Amino acid sequence: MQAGFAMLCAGSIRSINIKNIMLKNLLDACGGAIGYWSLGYAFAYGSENNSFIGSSNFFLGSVKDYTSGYDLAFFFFQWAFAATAATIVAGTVAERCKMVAYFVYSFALTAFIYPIVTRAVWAPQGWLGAFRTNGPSTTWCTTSQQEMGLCISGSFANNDGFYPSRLFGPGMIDFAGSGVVHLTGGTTAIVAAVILGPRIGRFKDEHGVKLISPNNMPAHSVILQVLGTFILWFGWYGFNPGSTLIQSTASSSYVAALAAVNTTLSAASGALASFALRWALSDSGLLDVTALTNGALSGLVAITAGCAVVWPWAAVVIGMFGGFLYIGFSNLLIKLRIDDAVDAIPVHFANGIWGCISVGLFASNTLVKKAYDYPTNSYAGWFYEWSAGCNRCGNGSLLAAQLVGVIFIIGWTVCLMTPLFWTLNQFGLFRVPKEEEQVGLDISHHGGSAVQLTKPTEEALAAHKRKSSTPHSPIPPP
Amino acid sequence: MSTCSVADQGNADAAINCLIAQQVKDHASLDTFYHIFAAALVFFMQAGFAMLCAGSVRAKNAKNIMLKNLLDACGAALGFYALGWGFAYGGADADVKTFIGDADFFLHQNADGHHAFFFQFAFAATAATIVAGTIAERCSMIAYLCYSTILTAFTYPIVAHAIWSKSGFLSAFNNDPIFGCGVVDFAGSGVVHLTGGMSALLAALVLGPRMGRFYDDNGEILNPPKEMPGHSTALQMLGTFILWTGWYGFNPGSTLGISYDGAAEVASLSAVTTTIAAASGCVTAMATRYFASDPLARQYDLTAAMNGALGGLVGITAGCSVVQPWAAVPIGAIAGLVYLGASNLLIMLRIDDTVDAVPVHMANGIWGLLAVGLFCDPNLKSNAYGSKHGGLFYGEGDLFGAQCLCILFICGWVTAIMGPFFVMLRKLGWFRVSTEDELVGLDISKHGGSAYELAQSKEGNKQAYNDFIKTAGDNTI
Amino acid sequence: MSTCSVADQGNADAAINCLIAQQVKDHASLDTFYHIFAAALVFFMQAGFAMLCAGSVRAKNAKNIMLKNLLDACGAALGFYALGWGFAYGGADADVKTFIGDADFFLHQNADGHHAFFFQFAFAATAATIVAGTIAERCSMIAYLCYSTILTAFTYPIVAHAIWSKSGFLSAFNNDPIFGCGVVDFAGSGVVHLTGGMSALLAALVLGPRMGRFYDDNGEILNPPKEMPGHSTALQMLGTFILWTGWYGFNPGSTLGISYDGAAEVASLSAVTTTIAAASGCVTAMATRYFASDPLARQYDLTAAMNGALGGLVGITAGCSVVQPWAAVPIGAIAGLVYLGASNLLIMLRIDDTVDAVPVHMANGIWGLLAVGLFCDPNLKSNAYGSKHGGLFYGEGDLFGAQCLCILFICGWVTAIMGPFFVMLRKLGWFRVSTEDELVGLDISKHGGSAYELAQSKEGNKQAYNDFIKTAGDNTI
Repeated sequence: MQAGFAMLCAGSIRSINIKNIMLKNLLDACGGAIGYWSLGYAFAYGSENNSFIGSSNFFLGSVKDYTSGYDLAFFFFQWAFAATAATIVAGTVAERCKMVAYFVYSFALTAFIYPIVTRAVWAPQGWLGAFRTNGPSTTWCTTSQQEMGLCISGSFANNDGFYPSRLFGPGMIDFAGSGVVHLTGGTTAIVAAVILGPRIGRFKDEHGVKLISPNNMPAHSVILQVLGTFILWFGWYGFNPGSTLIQSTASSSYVAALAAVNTTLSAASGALASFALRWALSDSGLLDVTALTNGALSGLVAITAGCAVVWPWAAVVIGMFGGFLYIGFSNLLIKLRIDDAVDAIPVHFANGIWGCISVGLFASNTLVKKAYDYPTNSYAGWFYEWSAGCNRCGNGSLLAAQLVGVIFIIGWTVCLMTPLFWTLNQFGLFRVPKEEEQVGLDISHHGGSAVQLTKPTEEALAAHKRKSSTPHSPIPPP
Repeated sequence: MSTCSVADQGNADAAINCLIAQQVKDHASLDTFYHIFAAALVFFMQAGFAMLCAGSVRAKNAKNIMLKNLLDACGAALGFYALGWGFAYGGADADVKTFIGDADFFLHQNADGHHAFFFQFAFAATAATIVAGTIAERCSMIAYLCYSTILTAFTYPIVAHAIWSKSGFLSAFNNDPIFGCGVVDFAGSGVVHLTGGMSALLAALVLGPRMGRFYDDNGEILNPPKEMPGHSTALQMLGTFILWTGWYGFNPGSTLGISYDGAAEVASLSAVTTTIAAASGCVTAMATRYFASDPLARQYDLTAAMNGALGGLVGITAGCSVVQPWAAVPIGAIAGLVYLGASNLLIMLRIDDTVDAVPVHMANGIWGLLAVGLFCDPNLKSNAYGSKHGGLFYGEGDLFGAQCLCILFICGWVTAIMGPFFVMLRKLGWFRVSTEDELVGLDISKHGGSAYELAQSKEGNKQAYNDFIKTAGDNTI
Repeated sequence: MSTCSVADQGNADAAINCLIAQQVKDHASLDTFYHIFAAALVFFMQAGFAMLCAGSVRAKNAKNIMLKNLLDACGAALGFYALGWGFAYGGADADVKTFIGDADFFLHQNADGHHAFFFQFAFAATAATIVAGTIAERCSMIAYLCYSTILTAFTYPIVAHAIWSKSGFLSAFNNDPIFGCGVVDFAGSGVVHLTGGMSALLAALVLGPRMGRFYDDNGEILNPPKEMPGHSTALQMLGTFILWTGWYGFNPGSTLGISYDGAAEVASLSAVTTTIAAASGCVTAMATRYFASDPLARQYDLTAAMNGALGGLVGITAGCSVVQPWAAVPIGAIAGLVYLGASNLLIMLRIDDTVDAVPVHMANGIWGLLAVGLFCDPNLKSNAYGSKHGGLFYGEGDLFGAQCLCILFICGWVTAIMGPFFVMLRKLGWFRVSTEDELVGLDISKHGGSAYELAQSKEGNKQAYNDFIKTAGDNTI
């Protein structure tokens, strides 16, 4: 997927900054590997019984004997996710962010901020997630809450396999990371975009006067965008079905297959929905490729949280709404004059939120049981509770857990990223000087333009023609 | 994960039965994994087709073709989910023969077969996308949407049902297969490529050539026809390699599992024959084109090499699991020649195929089916299909007959459905973009601008550059 | 699928034996699947090399280099199928030592090992393709075809035989390995990359630099040499990422199976060390280049970053399964420095390497083999190879000796075969294209036109555009 992001970003920006954006993409894969290996993995999955942060296995230190390779494979898989979260931001701040700021932020993200989110949602010790198994099993509900079905008391729950310490009973379900990966990355992107400000000439003209209609800065290669989209879509089949983590029980293979189907359907409906909406909204019947590619990505992000716990029909609905949401949020950003070079915020931030919430609405109790081994007739999405499809669903408890998760992720990321970016900005380390921005970062930082289409010289053509001039020579005229 | 133990189960027999049950589950898991892996690779072929098409069209239509490629993946997903899967595989039963499936629409009853749906969807999307290249640069978007929905939701599923469903009347999986052997189309030379290629041919016939390709402005025949080379060979090459890689999901993946007896051998053999046929096709097509070119200015033709490799891949798709590795060499080599011949034939007939999809997919789809009837090794067929039938070269004719029947059926069925449909589109005036749009290029007329924005304002940029040079001395970081 | 049960088999013992037999088959299935999966990823590296090379050459030679990339995949498939596989792995026997395999040509006897062939073919194709980049923009097609056939059909198989076959005289899989430990080249820093890189160096030496690179028109030495930057950084970056992805088939896949005891751990460790080494190589190379550049105009050099990552990947390839994750950091970091050093050295020696393949593959191939001799952890070697031997840092010297011997053997063997061969090609005048062809670019002289057709006829287009604007009011869809 790194290749996908690199191509998508490269295709979406102006041709004067291609080298720069691609270098950033390569570097965050590298920085992510080192940051996550040295610190991040330990913070996220260290074995202590601390629900907020782990503190062991730095530098993979405790897997020396390799009696089980699963640890290492797990690290490898998690690294790929961390790098994805980091790379989301690259597109948004493209064409104007300094390299050093990029280093600092991507290390901070993979080494600390992202791991804390992962621990909360995905680690067995985490306080937020559905995997929590070894937290304190105290009964923290009041009797009246129990009667209302908002939570389940300890003794009753343990017999039935419930884990009362999970948040509101079900815990937050984020199967492959709409929240953990995309919302974290998307929130970082929005903070960065606000502090960094728009590109020169995007919303204001040379004299600082607001432009009535913002200046479009068109993508330099739609082909690279589409290539990037297809590679990302392909990579998502590792992202979503792969998140079953162990492909060896009958239900996990079922879950993986379902995840693959839902991923496909949601991407397709997201793409068509946003494409159709953009077409309907435009005066001239514009058939916009970017709406189609970003719509597909929106559908993918939106289904990421719920791919294992919703039925295919719900995937179509989720994707479609994701596509609409993308168009709406993209227009909103322009209204607010927040400049997002590749529309990463509508795709990852808005649909990250939607993905988390959609689980709270559409999750089926049957599938939650299969994917998370909850007891039969347990928690389900709000629509299922509403239709009384299960007899002990927790009155919106899953939806509530999802909302808490969304708020936590946004809050945590904003709280840490804002001071970081603000400090960078104060010290002048965040944004490149005006001259460099206007000339393009490829010339100012990377020794020349990324594309060199110089033709052979006239003399060379003439010499060649002399040599091979024959009656039927297929040489085109110079 | 296993919880079987003598202590838990009480006695040894019970533990053994528990282990056996676990093993069955393990097989299901492994097969599902294999399906997902193969389907993801096949899906990746969409990226390959997109790059190949993008590189093969002129720069002014690049956005348009990319849009079509992405749209048909989306359309195929929804169409195949809603109807196609049900028509193709719904209610399959090896004891009866039906023309069309009639159950499991919207994946309604499909509690355990999501992986199979996912794999088949990737195939349906491939069939749909083949046409995009042929009619590039002149087909309207609305016609494209209509056609790709019809193809994935109805035309293709009927073909898949006939040949791959247990209830299909040509199927080798039926209990009473046709001619006693049924049709051998392992990974879909016929089902996928011939169906897609035949549709492409019909579309090209009805749609007519691009302006200026065979006729000049006054309608006079151009001799020779005007070449309209693609705008980026790098993208074509990337597409070719992605397709080749994806084919390792397409062919070996068509064992539909890896755990049952013999599946692993069949899958390995498929991978090897696939490789060899592609290589032979590439070398043959390039060498033939080289020696056929003007002796004074011999040209190594990249397009021939790439399409030769793809032709070889299409040609081996039907037989990859039932022919010996040596047979992959002639199959691939002839596929390369078939591609060249068909490509020249199309030009002679003045049928305009922008990316040569008809020679690659249709002509070689036919050749692939025939090749099985010639080269099929009875022992290998027994491994892959459970019953022995050989090709003509092994002295048996039944299979060859079944393959010919299959070709006739696919061509006939696709023509019967898609032919009138395309003619109708044309009568309605929906099929082709306006002359002005075509000349200026679809990117500008339909998509708000060119696919590339390489030309910066020269003046502005020069000014910015000079400013930059002036201040560059003070720069750090 | 399983047919074992206590009832069917009559008694518990029979049922257990049946289960065990089934389990063996299951393992074979799983391993086959793993092979196919890894080989498909490795094959995908062909696309990576094609894109990297295409982006690194000047636009006027893009078609040429990509055709070479496609052809060597095809040549490798046919050459390795016909001869190479037999020379490398035919008739392997751990009790004897032979110099060359002598069985199983044309996959003759290879009834059950098709997956192994498929995997090894992908490796051979990689070795062949390394050279394409170095000699780009000036090597003739015929020379390229000859050389890539020789390399995959003979030179490379002998190296693979020596180090990876059970009968190889350097092999760690022989029952009486050299120095008691044999050479540890897990996934081929030596076998694949050093072989390819050494061939590239020899070819570059014999072929000479591109015109105008080190000497001006009058044969005077240029100082500094003329930079000939690649024409598309986007393609280079795409290639780099595809290669990195493919490496996850290359390194973890070299366990050659996932079901046997310890294979899963070894494969996981390989994936982790691969990642860390690539990242370290990239960061080190870029940072060093940055701090070595003119302080007033510091440049972040993309090429250094990309080749640093590739250098790190090559460097870890030999030892990915036998070093601790921490050791991957110095291995990768030093690989980044080795790349920079070798690249500068080549320029000083006026050896022209278009895509820096020699520093990346040859220099780091050597470093990869040496690194195993330094950092090899005895316990991890025991996991991967079944016997304990440590590197110098663990106080043992045998392995280091074996690694040095291996380097000498590969360099010597490749030089002995390829050196005279290249000199002969040069004497025959077949090696290099004519001066005119080189100057005008090979795309126009050999391939009928440029790889890109972005410039439309301005006049015609403007006319069409005006027409379009006039009628645009009437447009629908």
